[in-house]
Order: sequence, then structure tokens, then C-alpha cells
Amino acid sequence: MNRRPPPVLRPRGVAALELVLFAAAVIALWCVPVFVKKPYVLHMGVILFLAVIQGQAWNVVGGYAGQYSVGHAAYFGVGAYTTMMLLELHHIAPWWGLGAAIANGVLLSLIIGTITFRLRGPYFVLASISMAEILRYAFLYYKDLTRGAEGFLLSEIPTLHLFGQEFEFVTKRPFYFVTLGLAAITIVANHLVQHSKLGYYFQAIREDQDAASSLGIGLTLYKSVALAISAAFTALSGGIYAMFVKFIAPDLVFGIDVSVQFVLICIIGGIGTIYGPVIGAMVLVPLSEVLRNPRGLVQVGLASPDSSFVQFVEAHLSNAHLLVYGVLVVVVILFAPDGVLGLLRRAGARLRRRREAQGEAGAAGA
Amino acid sequence: MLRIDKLNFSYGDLKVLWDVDLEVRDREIVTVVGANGAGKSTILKNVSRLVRPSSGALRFGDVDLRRLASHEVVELGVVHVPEGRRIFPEMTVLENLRMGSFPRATRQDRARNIERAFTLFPRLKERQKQLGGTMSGGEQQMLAIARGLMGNPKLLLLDEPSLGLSPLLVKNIFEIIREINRQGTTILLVEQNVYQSLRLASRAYVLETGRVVLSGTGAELLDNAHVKKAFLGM
Amino acid sequence: MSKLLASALAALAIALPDAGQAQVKIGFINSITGPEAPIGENLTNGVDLAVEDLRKKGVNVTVVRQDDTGKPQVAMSAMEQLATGDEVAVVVGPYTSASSNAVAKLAQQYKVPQIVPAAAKEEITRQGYTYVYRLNAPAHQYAQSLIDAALAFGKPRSIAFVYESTDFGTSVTAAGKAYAKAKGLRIVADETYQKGAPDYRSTLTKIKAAGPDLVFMVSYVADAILLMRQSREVGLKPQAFLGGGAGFDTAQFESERDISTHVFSVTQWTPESSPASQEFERRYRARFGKKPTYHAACAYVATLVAGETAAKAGGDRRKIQAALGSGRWSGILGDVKFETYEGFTNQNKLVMPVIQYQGGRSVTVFPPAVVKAKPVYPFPGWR
Amino acid sequence: MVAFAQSVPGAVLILGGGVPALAGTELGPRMMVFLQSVLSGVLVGGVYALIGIGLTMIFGVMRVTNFAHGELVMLGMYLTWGLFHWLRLDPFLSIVLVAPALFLWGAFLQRAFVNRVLDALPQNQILLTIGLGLVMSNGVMLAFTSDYRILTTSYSSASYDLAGISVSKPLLYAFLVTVAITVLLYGFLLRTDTGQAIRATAQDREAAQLMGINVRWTSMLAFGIGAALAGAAGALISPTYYIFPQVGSAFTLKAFVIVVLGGMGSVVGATLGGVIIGLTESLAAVYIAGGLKDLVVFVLFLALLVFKPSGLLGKTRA
Amino acid sequence: MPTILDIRHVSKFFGGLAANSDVSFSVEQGMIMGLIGPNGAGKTTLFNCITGFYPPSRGDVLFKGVRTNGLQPNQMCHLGMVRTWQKVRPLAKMSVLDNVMVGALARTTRLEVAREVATAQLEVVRLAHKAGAIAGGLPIGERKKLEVARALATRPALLLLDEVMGGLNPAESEEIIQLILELKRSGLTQMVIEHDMKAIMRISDRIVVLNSGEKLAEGEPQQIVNDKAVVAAYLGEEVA
Repeated sequence: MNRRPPPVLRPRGVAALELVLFAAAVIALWCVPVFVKKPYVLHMGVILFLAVIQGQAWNVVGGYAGQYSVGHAAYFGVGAYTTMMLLELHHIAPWWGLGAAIANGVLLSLIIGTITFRLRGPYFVLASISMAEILRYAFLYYKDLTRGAEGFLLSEIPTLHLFGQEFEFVTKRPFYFVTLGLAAITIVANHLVQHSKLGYYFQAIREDQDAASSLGIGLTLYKSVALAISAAFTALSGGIYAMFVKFIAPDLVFGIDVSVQFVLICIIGGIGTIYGPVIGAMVLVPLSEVLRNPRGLVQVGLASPDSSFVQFVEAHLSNAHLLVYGVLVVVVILFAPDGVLGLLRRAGARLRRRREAQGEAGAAGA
Repeated sequence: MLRIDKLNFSYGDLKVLWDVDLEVRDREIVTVVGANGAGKSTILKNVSRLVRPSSGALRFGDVDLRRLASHEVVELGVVHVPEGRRIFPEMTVLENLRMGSFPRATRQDRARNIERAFTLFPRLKERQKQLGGTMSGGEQQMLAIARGLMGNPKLLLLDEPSLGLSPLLVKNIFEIIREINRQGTTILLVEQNVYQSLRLASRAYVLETGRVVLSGTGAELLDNAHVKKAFLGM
Repeated sequence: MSKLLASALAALAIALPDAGQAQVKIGFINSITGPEAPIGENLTNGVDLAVEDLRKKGVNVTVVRQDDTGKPQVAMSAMEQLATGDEVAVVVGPYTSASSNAVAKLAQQYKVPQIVPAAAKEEITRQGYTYVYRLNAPAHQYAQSLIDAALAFGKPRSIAFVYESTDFGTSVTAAGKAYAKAKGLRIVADETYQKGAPDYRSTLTKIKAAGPDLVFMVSYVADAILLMRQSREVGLKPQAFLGGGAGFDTAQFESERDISTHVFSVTQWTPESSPASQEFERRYRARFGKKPTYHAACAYVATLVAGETAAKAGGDRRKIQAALGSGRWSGILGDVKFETYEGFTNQNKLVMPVIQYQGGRSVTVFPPAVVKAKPVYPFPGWR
Repeated sequence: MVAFAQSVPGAVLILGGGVPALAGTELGPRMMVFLQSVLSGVLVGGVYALIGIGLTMIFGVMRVTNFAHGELVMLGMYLTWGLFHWLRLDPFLSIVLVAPALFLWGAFLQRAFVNRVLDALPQNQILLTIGLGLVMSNGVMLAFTSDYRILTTSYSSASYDLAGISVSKPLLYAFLVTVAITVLLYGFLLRTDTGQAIRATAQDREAAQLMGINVRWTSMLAFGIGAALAGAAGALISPTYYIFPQVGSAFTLKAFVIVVLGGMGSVVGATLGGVIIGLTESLAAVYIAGGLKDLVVFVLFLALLVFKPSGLLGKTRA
Repeated sequence: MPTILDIRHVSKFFGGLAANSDVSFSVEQGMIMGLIGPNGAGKTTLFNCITGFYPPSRGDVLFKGVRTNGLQPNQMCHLGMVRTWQKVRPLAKMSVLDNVMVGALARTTRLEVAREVATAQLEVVRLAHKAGAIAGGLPIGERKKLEVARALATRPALLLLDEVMGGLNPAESEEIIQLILELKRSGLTQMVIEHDMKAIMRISDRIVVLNSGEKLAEGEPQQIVNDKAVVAAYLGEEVA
């Protein structure tokens, strides 16, 4: 009988296949607007890609480095406000504004990191929430600077001149391409980070801080780096969100629900994996969108306006998306702590084992 | 009274006990000696059901202990005084003692048992209002034993009562253990202090890396050269 | 659960489309749930009555309702949905200032005529939007009417402002402070508060210590009640409490007699204003079992205007926009005409009556032209 | 640890500490403002303390940080509102129904959910309780909509006059009931076998087992009591608050601030912490700005976490 | 032989409790120093003080002649001192190779280099066949080896092993002993805490005995075995 071979490192072929699949997916998504003209579909696409970016960003510090921040709204909000305020108050175009948003996000992450990284476990979580809340209250209160609860309504995004072409950010299309591109970049960047010394160190910190420290890893330094990377992408997504939704206010961008949503994207998909956030976003975004606005299904052509499902959801569940989030979290934590990806992986392994067993049985029979 | 047959136990995949057989008869003092990490405490934890054995039988009288939860074992009259005293630091001496008679059946004897504890350990009487956590190591050990006695034990499991105590106190503690036994309580004692505990024991077991390597009366083992070897690696 | 199921079945039954007739599709964005929902309910009722009347006139209206839960970003996506998905001819709403302002931008962008029924924020009609029409009077009139009334009734010298840190609260207060200054009133306190943490005792104590003659409050429903309760608790006793509309002009507030009595508020409409209004009140009470607020009246008129105009224009957005700009209507809000003046675009000029709660109901006490009862001034103290 | 000093520091101590700063002056308007805000702060703080004690019980016995605690308060508020609305039951009387109901609910949550993650990573516990909180708040929203509810009783805006300082009747009643509940709880924890068993479990779970204490049962009991206290607090503040499904999250955070302030697991600390937070809010609203009072609380919280992480009364943090 | 580690009057207090008091000894380059003592004698605390996990309350630790009090563990690692843990701490969700690579990355930023070093170290501890396995799933014996390999990958000058044989069966222990002796032959200085007396007597050049936080004795294995005080500490006093 054949003994099972020792586990081997992932062969190069798999990595190459992964790359090809990834590229194919991105290209396919890039072509979607050619065939689908409905703004609603593109709208959903943008929201989805933003969620992917946010999930990837949180994953760097929460999933890989194991620092469960539930205060990422701080970076999101600062990114959104930086971009919006530069545009509305100083007429600085958002592409510069996004750079400033990233810079501010990183700066803020250094401040927050210094304060919160001394703490572990629930204390870290509480401190991270508090930081976001402090910002929310500050932005609400100092209205001479921030316009308080009134928030900012975007007036107009200037035309972008690039490579001799003009890009107008009026319809959903340009946002679709921009967010898709950034989501792809985020995934690639995260992949590169995780396959570098940084990535190894982040994971070591997550697995065991003391062991990591004894192996020469400066905890504060590397946690700060992880947070800075995470903050940069989160702030970027905040800036784009502001441009896309065209309205921001403190409760909208600094709220706890924003932070929780970032975490959920990763938890539900699978924490600490490259594709976990992608899957999480693919589960959460459509789900909450269908519940919030079932008529979207009609627009996409998936349901007739008279369907009882649409009417039922509209009548009773239109505010239930957070309820469903809650149920999902409870179910995931209790039954699939590694998220959907972990579940799939386990199912795959079981299938493979069964097939192997069958193969062996077959061989024995022959 | 207590009978352990072929007890095996692992912490995860770290196997700690291999086929341990052990017996405690009525009114005996039985000692288990062995080096650090030999698995002595683990035997007691199996008896008091803090951990679940991988295999083997545990019987107290006619009762199969494997079917019980920790608190039910206590209600049977098997009381475990754990290693490191484990008294409740934020409770007073008196409250600690009261907790010792938490099982309903023992509450009626509470006053009498407290009296007995104070007779055995006059020091505790002086300190009865003091918080457990603020007492010295020796006092805490006395409290831990006294607290164990509050549950009217038929069998008392004592884990390293001499640990970290000064020689004088150690001697004191061993005398008290003898006294408790004389008053009718059977004792299963786990000790590092080989000489003293063997001298006390009716019978004893030597444990080496999770296996019983020797057993006999205390006196027999005191003279056995293997004992010294097991401890000092000579 | 069984209730849910039953309505799911009911939904199945209703799902039969009206066949035949040409329809007018009106979008209606409102705060159906959320903190502003109690007010939103009034708007919904107003719209329902208007739809009834339109049908009587042979205008077959379909109202596509969207709940913005009081949040501008939700209102915006609702507006996008109405503009691009449901293809409505005209939009009525949303209720809150923040939402209306956000939606106005989109109305202009998508070229969908919008009639704002009851949002106060000045900017909504000050940005030159050609597709945005406002029925109600803007924020500065809330403040001006109230302060004018107080100055007419007595000789206040100082004023304190307490307001919710929302778009509505901030804009009304900003206008109020400017007007108070212009009228020589000393501003002795300027306090914002956060929704959701309703312990204002300290703030009110501070105001009490400042001893203002007038206390000007701006808030939505729940806060209005708690603010007055706690004012009573701490024994705040100015010459007058001026409630800047919204929460101070609701049936719920009125029903809290202990605390609402002698409070002044400002409103866009009162049932006493005309026989037609009285008739509206009667109908409304018969139908919904309570008194209509100005929100209901405004939404009612806005929907009538929207429906009639849209029907005449055959649902064409461009034509509706033109017709709204040039049209003139009259009804329970008096004459309605969207005009361009003093920096406002498409703003209906509406005189805001000042009301006072007396004996458990509101009576109009200012301006003199529409007065129905004598004001009680100064505030006689808590009972 | 459910820590107990033998003495119970009261609010009087704090009052005594604050007043001398202005001693020697007459009771001018500024002094009145100060005293008024101190009084409101202490009264509100008492109710906060009750919420904090509930949380600290749960943490102390199970080491589980319950991020759904505010939602339990919210459920208490809705129950109270419902009892008042449909049965005209006085909110203060309704405690006798609300607290047991929440006790059962808490025990159920512990048994069905929290119990399964006792050995899981702390972050998974946090997420689980956040999830439970979302389910509760949004379930309530589905049932009752997100409308703000308000309870109007005959004493809703009544007050006593104490030398020119007004004492809100509903707040005073709430405070007195809080004191009574707290005293009862102290008595229960200090004097009864069951109460002592809970404390013993909190201090050393394994040793408690060896005393014959069924720790699964004490855990359920502790969660139940924690939930009941949160529910009672909800009932107590209903007459002076408004009620909406999301009201809980503010309480969750506040409760954590209180508990960390007093030292996690310390009941006395939570009592003290509640009063301090009530006072801080009240004084911040007067002397800094109403809109900044929550910000001040969080800044205080962070400063404490960084400089004295064990809390005011806590000893160590393992 | 020059001294690599010098411990001078080190004390460590927790609250009022002295876990170590006034411990002094030095370790020479290339030797194996055994550290023994009954439970609670303060051996692991001393390791923690040496490797930077606790600052000593009193006294000094000198590594390669430099005073290292107050340095963090990661800094100690870069100076060339690394430890293993009594209770193994694998980076559980990472592969065996990745675990060792984390150690190797202390000396390089290039993954290829780290991979080579790690592969070589896995050969040394005879764990190469498990390179792709998830560390958390290894049996205890292999986890102990993994700890050693990971520590070695940081290229230490001094290796501190905390009960690396605890919980192993005799064959596994023997394997570890051979490994330790092999490392000694390659010139690595080691300090070993061990409960298996046979093993520690075999491998140590010198032994320090701790009892209740104090140094009870120091000497070569034979001296230690015959030391009255040591025997008493282990077996209890012979009371007449």
C-alpha cells in the first residue's frame, strides 16, 4: 500500500495558476461595463471593490499581525475628510487629496499605535474603539473646522487630465474602473507584503508575541508598520468613498458600525488570508444591498418588481441587514471560526481524502 | 477505598501518565513521590475530575468517578487540596473556610468544622478576618488544608503541601497531616519531600516520567537505593 | 412570525399591476424610520391625503416611497434609485434638512424636479439649483418670526441658544444668532448637544445661571420633550421658551401638557389659518385620529402641486420643471409661488405664524394679521 | 476578580473631595451651577454604576468581555416601555419583572452562546458578543422600528428643591433603587453561600470546582445577574431617557470605561467608576462643552489605560 | 575560555516576593551550563531576566561584556542570545519551515537566504521531512525540535534551553541530548534548564543549583550530586 507522501511546499505551478486566475478575474471585471450599462450594477461593483480594499487593509493588521482593531473608522474618516475638505475648502483635486488622505492616515496610525500597542486583548480593542469615537466627537464638535454634523456635500470633481485624455467623474463608470484597479493593486500589494520579511514577522507577532520578540522581532516597530500599511489603504478607501457617495458626516464615516463592518468582511471571508476579504465582501455587500434595497434586484433583472420576495423584503426586512450581519457573525464564530474560506478549505480537504480513500480502495480491488 | 487502574492521560498530545495503577485503602496515608513533571499532580487532578483521563478506571468505593463532575466528587467526600494552595485571595480566612463547606450536606457541620480548623491551626483563628491573599505562604498552606477539611472529607488529596515552606513549617505541616489521619481521614499525599513523606506513609508509590516504577511500604522505599537515583540522576 | 407570513401572502395578492391608464409617478423620500420618524409619519399622512384628492381629480398617481432613515447618504441613494431606476417624474421630500440638501444636488444633476416640503436649511434654495423648489419657509424665518414675536410681546434683553448638533439645529441657530444680534439681544449661551445622550441637566443649569430672558431651542421630537422636562426639573424660568419648530410643533409635544404649556413655537401652517385648513384638519383627524402638523400640510400641498403639474406635463421632467417655475397654486398654505429673490431660487414665500401652547392646544399668537388668541408673556413659571 | 474591600466608598467621599475647592465663597450662582452639576452627575452616575457592576460581574466570573452589555440595557428599556405602554405599569415597579426576565435571557445567552467560546481567543469572544448585540438591537428595530420612544409618567419632569438645587425626582428614585439593588447585591455576594461561590469562581475557577462548586452553574448565574442588573438599569433610566434600538452601544462603551476605570472585575471599583463617569460627563458639559462630554470621558479612559492600566482599584492585570 | 555571560547579583522581585535573590555566576564560551532546582526555585524567572523579558530588579546581566539590563528580547536576539520555552510556543498556524524562517530573518531580509538557512537548520534537528506541515499540528517531540531549530536559525552565540526534554519519551530525549552535544562540538555555548537529572548530569560541564530563588550550589556534576545541601533540597531534610 502506498503511504501518504509527506506534505510538500506549494509547487510553483499552483502559484502560476493562481496568478493567471487572478488576472483573468480582473480582466473579466474590467470588461463588465462594456456589456452592462445599468448604473446600479456599476454602483454595486464600486461598493464591492471598496469593501475589498477595506477588508484587505484591515486584514494586514488584524488578520496577519493579529491586532484586532475595532477602530479603523478613524482612518477611514480621516481619509474621507482629508480628501473632501481639501476639495471643498481649498479646491485641491481629489487625486492629490487622496495622497494627503493616505499621509494623514499613516500619521494618525503612528499616533494611535503609540497609545494602543502597549495594550493587549480586550484593552487594545477598547482603546482602538475609543480613538475612533474621540475623533467622531471632535469632528462633530469643532464645526468651525469640520462643519460638524452638517458634514460635507461634494460640489464637483474637477476633470482629470491624464495621458492627454480627459476623465470626468460624473457617472459610475470611472469610479468602477478606479476602485477595481485599486482593489487589484491592494490585493497584489498585500500578497507581496505577506510574502516578504514583513509578512513573516506580522504572522509571528499574531501567533505569539513573546516568541516573536525572542526571535528578534521588535514588536512595536512591526506592529506600527502593519498598522501604517493598513491605515494607508483604509484612508484611501475613505477618500474614494467620499468622492463616490458625495456626502460625509462624522456619524457616517467615524461610526463604530463602520469599524465593525471592516472586521466582519475579514471574519466572514476568512481572517489572515489574501482571498478571505474578497469572499467576505462578496457575501456581505450583496446581502446587505438586497436587504436594504430589494428593488435593486429588479433593476439588475434578477427579480420582477411584483415578486413576493421583493415585496416581502421591502415590507419587513429593509432595515435588517445589520441583523443579518449579527446572525452571520454569531454563526461564523461558533461554527466556522476560519470563515467561509476556511469552511471551503475543510470541505475540499474532506473531498480529497474521500477521493484518495476511493482511489486506494479501487487500487486494492484491482 | 480509591482504586485507579491502568490510568492513561495526555495533555493534548503530551502524554503524562502511562498505565498507572494505584490503590488507597481506608484510613491509610498513601504517598506518591517523584521528580518534577513526573505526573504526580496529574493523578490527583484525574481523581478530582479537573481533567478527563484518556483511558483507565477510577473508582471510589462502588462509585465510578468517571461519570461525575468535579463538584459531585466533592459531594462524595473526596476533597482535593491543590498544589500552590489556591486559596481565594480576595476572601477572608473565614470566608475561605466557609467555601470549604459549600456542599449542602456539609453545611450543618460548618460551625463544628471551623472550630476543629481553629484547633488544628490556632494561627488561622487569630487571622480569621484577614484577606487570604495577604497571608504568608505557610499560613496560606494551613488555610488550604483547613479549607479542605471543611468538606468532611473521607479521602483527602494533598498536593505538595510542603512546597516553598521553611523546614520548620514543613515539619509542622507533616505533623498535622498525621494528626488529621489519626482523626479518621484517609490521605493521598503527593510530595517532593521524599524523606519526610515516606516516613509518614503507610504505603508509597514512586513515579518516574508518568510510570509507577516502585511501590511498597514507606519504610521499604526509604531504604531503596533506586529512590535516590530517580531523584538525583546518579 | 405569523404576522410576517400573513403580510407576505398579502403582498402576493397586492402585486397585481394597474393596467391601462397613463400614470404619474411621484417619488417620495421621507424619514419613515429613525429618530425623525414621528415627524415623518405626518408627512406620509399628508401625502396619502393628497393622493386621494389627486385621484378624485382624475390624476392617477403612483407614489414610489423611499425611507432615508433620516440619513443623507441613504436619501442620496434613494434619489439615485428614483431618478435612474424608477424613472419618477418628480420627487417630493426628503424631510430633514441634511437629506434635502444632499438630494437637491442630485436632483439638479439628474434633472429631476424636486419639491422640498418642510426642510429649513437655508442653502437648499440658495445654490441656484433650477430643479429644486421649496414650499416651506427657510431657517432664518423660524428665528426671525420667534424673535420678532418675543420683542413684540415684551422687552427681552438676552437670549440663550440650545440646539441639537444637526444640520437643522445648526442652520436655524446660525440664523437666529445673526438676527438676535441685529435686534440688540445679548447672546448669553450657545450650547449644542449630541443626540442619543439625553442628559441636558448640566447644560440647562449652566443656562439657568446665565439668566437669559429668552431660551431658544432647536430639536427634533424626543429631545424637545426631554429638554423641556429637564428645564422644568432644574427650574429654568426665562421670559419665554422659544421652540424652533420641528419637535416643538408635534402632536406628541403638545400632548405633554406639563411641559409644553406656554412654550412658543413657530410653524409653517396652523389649522386655524383658513376654512380650507380647518376642513383639512377635520379630514385628517377623521382619517388618522390626530391633529395634523405643518409637516402634514406641507407634504399634502407639495404632493398636490407635484401631481397636478406632472399630470399636465405628461410626466416629462423638463416640462414639469418649467411649469413649476411659472405656476401658481392656492390651497391650505395660501398662495404658493416659487420665486427667485434675495439670493433664493425657487423659494415659496411663506409667512410663519408663531404659536403658543395654551391649555393643551396650540393657538396662533403672532403675527397680528393671523392672531387667534392672546399670548401669555412672560412665562408665568412652572406649575 | 470580584474584589471586595470591607468598606464601601460612597459618593459622599467624592462630593467631599470636590467642594472644598470653592469653599469660603458664598453660594453664588457659579457655586450653584457647580453643585447642581455634581448632584446630577452623581445621580446619573449611580445608574451607570449599576450597568458597570453587571459588566464587571460577567467579566470577573467568566473573563468574557461582553460587548452586548449595552444591548441588555436597551432590552430592559424596551421591556419597561412595553409594560408601561400596554399595562400602564410604573417603570420603577416594572423592575420586578424586567430584572428576572433579563436574568433568564442572560443565562440563556451564556448557556447557548458565550459558554462555547470560553476557551476561544479573546477577540472571538468580543466578536461573538458584538454579533449578539447586533442581533438584539436590530431584532428590536425590526419589531419596534427605529422610532424614538418616550415614557411619560406623572413624575417625569418633577423635582425636589434642595436649597435652590433641583433634584430630579425620577433620577433620585432611580438612584435610590440603584443603591438598594447594590446593597442587596453586596449582601448577596458577601453573606450567602451562593454569592460567595460566585466570588470564589471569579477568584479561582479551578479551586472553586474543588470546593464542590458547580462552576458552569455559577457562570450562568453570574451572566444572568449581570444581565439582570443591566436590565434593571435600563428600567431605571427609562423615565428620563428616550428609547431607541441603537441606544445600547453608547452604554456598552460607557460600561467598559467604568469597569476599566474601577479595575476589571471589581464590584466596588465599578460603583466608584460609575459615579466618576457620571460626574465627569456632568462637569465636562458645564465647564468644557456639552458637545464634548463624551470625548472627555474617552480621553480620560485612554489616559487611564495608558498610565494606570490596572484601574483605580485594580491590582494586576494578567 | 573567555566569559560570554556574566550574571552579577541578580535579584527579581514580584511585589514583595523574591523570585531570584542575589544570584551570581558566569558562563564561559563553548560550555554547557546546567541550571537545576526544585519547582518554583526561580529558574525560568532567571531565564526571563537574562533574555530581556523582565528587567532584573537588582544586579546586572553582562553579555559579551556588555551590560544588557533593560534591553528588549528582540535586541538580545540581535546581540546573539536566544531562548526556547518550557511550554513550547510554536507559531501554530505557520508551517514548520516558516517558523524557522522567522528565526532566520533576524539576520537577513531576503526570503531565499532565510529559506536556505531554515532548511539547513531543519536538517540539523532532523525535521526536514516535516517542512511543509503546520507547526501547531506536530507532536510534542517534534515541536520541541522545532523550537530548537527556530532558535538556532537566529545564529545565536548563546542558546538557552528551558526544559527542552520535558514530556518526551526516552528515545526522543536521547535524540535531543545528542543534538545538544553536537551543537556543543560545533562551538555553541548553551545554558540548559532540565528536570531529567540523568540527562543534565550527562551533558553539563557545570551546574548551578537554585533553591527558593537563591543560588544553592555551583560546580561540576559530580560535586553537585554529592553536595549535602543539594540532596536536602531535593529529597527533604534528613531529620533525626
